[in-house]
Amino acid sequence: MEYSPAELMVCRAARELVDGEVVFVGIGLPNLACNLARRLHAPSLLLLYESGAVGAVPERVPVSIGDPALVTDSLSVCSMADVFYGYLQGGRIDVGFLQGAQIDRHGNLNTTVIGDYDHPKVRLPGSGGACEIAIHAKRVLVIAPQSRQSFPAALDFTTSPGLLGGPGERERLGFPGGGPSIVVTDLATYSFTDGEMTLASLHPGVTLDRVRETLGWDPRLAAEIPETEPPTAEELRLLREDLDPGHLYL
Amino acid sequence: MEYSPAELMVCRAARELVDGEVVFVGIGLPNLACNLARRLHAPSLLLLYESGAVGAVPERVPVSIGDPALVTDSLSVCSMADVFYGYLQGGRIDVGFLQGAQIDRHGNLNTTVIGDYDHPKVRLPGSGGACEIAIHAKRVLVIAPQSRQSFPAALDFTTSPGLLGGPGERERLGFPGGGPSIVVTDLATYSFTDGEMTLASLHPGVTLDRVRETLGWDPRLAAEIPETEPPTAEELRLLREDLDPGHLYL
Amino acid sequence: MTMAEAVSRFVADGDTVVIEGFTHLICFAAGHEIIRQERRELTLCRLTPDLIYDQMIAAGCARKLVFSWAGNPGAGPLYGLRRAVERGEPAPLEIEEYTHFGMVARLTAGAARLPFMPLRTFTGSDLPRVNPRIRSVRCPYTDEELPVVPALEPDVAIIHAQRADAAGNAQIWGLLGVQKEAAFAARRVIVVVEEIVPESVIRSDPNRTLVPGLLVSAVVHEPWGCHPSYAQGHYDRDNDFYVGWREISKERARLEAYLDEWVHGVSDRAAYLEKLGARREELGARSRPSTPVDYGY
Amino acid sequence: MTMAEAVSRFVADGDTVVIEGFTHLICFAAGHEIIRQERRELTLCRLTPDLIYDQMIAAGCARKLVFSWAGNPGAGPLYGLRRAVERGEPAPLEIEEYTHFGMVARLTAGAARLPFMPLRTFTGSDLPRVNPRIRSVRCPYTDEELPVVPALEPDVAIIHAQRADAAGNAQIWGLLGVQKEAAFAARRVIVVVEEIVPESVIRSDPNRTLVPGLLVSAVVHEPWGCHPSYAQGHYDRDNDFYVGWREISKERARLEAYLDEWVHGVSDRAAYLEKLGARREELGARSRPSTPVDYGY
Repeated sequence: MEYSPAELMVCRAARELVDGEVVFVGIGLPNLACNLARRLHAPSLLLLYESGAVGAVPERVPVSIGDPALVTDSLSVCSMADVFYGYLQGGRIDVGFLQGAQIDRHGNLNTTVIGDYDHPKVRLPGSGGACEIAIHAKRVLVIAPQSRQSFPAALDFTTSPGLLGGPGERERLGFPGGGPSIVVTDLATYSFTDGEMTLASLHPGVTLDRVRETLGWDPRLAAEIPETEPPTAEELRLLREDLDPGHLYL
Repeated sequence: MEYSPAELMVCRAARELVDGEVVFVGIGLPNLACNLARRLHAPSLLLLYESGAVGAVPERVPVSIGDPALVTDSLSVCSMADVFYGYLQGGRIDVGFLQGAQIDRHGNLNTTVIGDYDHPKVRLPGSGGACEIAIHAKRVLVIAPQSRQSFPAALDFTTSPGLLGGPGERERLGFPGGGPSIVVTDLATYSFTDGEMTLASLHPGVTLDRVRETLGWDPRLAAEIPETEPPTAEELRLLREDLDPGHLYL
Repeated sequence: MTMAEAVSRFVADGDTVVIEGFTHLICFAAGHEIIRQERRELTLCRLTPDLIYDQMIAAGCARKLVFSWAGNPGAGPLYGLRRAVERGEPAPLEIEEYTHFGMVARLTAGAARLPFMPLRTFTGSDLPRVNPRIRSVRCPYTDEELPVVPALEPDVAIIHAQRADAAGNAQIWGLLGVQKEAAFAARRVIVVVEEIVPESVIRSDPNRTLVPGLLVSAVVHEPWGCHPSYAQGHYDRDNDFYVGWREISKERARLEAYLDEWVHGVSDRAAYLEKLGARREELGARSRPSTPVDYGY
Repeated sequence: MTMAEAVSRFVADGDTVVIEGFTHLICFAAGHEIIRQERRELTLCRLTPDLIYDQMIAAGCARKLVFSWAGNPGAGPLYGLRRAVERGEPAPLEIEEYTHFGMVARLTAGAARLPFMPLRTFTGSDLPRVNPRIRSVRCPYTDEELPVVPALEPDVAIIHAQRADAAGNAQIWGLLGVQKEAAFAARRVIVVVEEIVPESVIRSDPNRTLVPGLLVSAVVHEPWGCHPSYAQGHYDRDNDFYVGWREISKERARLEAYLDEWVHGVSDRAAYLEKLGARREELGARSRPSTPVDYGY
């Protein structure tokens, strides 16, 4: 069965989620991954949106993190002070999803500026809740399309800390969360060893050379690099028929 | 018309309240004074109870500060964090009422212990919200029966600051509220001049000697000391028929 | 889960325990079960110890009390507590004392997993002199010294609510006290409710959910679990009992006789209610429904 | 009070202004009136500047922006804002940038009249390097350094709510954002509502009151005042408009043409709605009422 890179990314990310976990969900692919996991192996996954909707069961694809469909029939809708002080800093979040305009080999993320902060080439949206998700979620899943621009050797600006300079740094700074555990791109997946992104699987049809050409550094390789398991027919059916029938994100 | 000392105290305190003010109300005589003022010259007085009821309109005499009658038909019922952070520290309270087992000449209050803190003769309830009301309310009305025990030369323990050692001390410590503006006892009323309780009026039938015998220090006297205006027939009717028909407090 | 099972599994000797509720929703059912199971060496925390901690202290459950106002609201002192503090009966009781604002701030810090919270109180009071846990920090913007209190993170919080679903998503209305803060601050949460409702009822008004199920270790269905405290919309406060407590608690022997009869002498809350009898009819609430709101889009 | 009168009386040139609402209840009606009345040199604060601040910045109302996430949610950049930051068009825009948590903490501090709030974020980020207002304090219990942000106390907060009484006691449901904190933090509060209801409706559900009337300077009745944002239970978000904003805002001339037509070209919100026409029927909410609760005793 044919599938798009975005579909593969969503399915791969969904498999990272464990039933019963509490997930801090973003809009777009993370939202699809969470709702896909909920339909399959993780029916008790609890979705918490930055906007304050806890245990949301959206009846339509949410277009924004504050979509009214995330409110109707939620288990709880709380203030943003509760979201950040109570849930996130309170240590209640198992998994956070992050994206980045730039990502470095340690999983640090830039969503603030390209170029100099005071004279930016491109002004990006900024942190939103990303910096605190990066610090507090027990683990962070990163989803991003891969290119030399988006995976440079050095970030123009660190918005949200990943593993910082390498192993032990988060612990030294007393971060409650563990940081990034996996990076899923349109070409490959990466785990982290010795604080550095490590190629863990190649998506079907993707070569190691292609991966090297689209990263700003020569990547560390896992001992074995299997092919990423492609989406199943059931996963694709759910995504296309139920979760994003209007192809808003896929 | 005959009246009791408690009735006089309530009526005298009620006259201190200005229409439209926001009052942090306690149970007992302060509650009666506020509701009496609301029925007469201050219909827009807004009553806020420590328990979180804002704009309460109790249909019965509340027996406790958390009486359910304070909740039903309130304008707002909020958490205690909102009461203390938002309303009190937020500077929204015009008037607070305080009582004390011991009160000194500067209007400092003890509701903690008689005797030594670690080996108390009598263990009293403690501060509750009194200390923060004393610091934050724009002005504080003190109601207490008068005796040598309750108005000593020196407190056994300062629970809630009045004017501390005297003029300028609150300002020096950066207190947002102005402190006690009046003390109403069963014998007299006192205003504050140069940071000290000053006999301002004597209740009908009370002599200056009697006041001196029931204070732990020789009181400062106002230039003129009129008789306290007694309760009107209308005030007494409201108190007896509507506000405390069961004589819970009067 | 039964109250007996919840207390047995989630309240241990030596724990720091919060049974909260400001006048409203004080879970006497839980306090009585803790007495029956003879928990010892507890650190009891509450803004207002109220009759429930007076009983638990008199029963010998407590080693320490953390509080801000220790009286019988509107009806005199708590004699059980006073005997413990003044005379060490039945056992010495260590106390750690704040103001209401201080206790609210301690739980606010605990709920947010912050080590402290700043607040403007205590200045000019003797409380910081007798409680070295009240400290200060210097503001890096205004350079002023601000009082701070340390976080309170109880081992277990017991939160009574009007309704919850089976997973413990609990909705509370009326006085909210520090129920939310206590639940978020605690390591374990026991939710006790007047009514277990279908999840769809909770989901029909998500803003009303004060304690989310993800915090909750146990859900106990215990109607009238607050008597002599009250539950808005269910039953009134038993003010006569509160006023009468003065006489019951004044003498140690009489208080102990009360515990023998009404706590040890009943096996559970159902037996207590049966013993309470017709009093329940007098306390039942008249209906005052809220105007619904609309969550559609 | 009309919106024109409220803005005229309570929003002045040079003010620090908060029009809050996280996706939900963003009061475009107020933003448009501020543009029409040509307020200048405003410091605009919001977690998410959203289209409303993009428009106000493009219209030349702002001197400075304080924010945490500046994008068109789910639909690209805010080009008006980007032109101001990247090229100084129509005027240079100073920015002061936090994270969402940082902005929430700033308003929490402001609401409590605390000079700062501690919070665990920023560490390891470059944000403190470019924003010297992010500082730290040492915890007097754990000795750790904790980041702090300064209080934000706006001159005026504009809060949209579903319903309020004539005195401005405002009830909000659905996403709550930082509406309560912004109202308590501000010196003046304009409450804008879908519906003015009798005081008895507010009093029938007092826990729902998020902004008490005692904070409120003006109450404006402005149905559909949030479009293209939304009001739960009243109308849906106009997602097509948000998506379409990308094309409108991309060129300065086209954005200005939009303002000419839809802001300057209409006298008030009623005229805007008339111009909006049939779109309102598509966005109207289906009913999903809450299960009532009982406040009796």
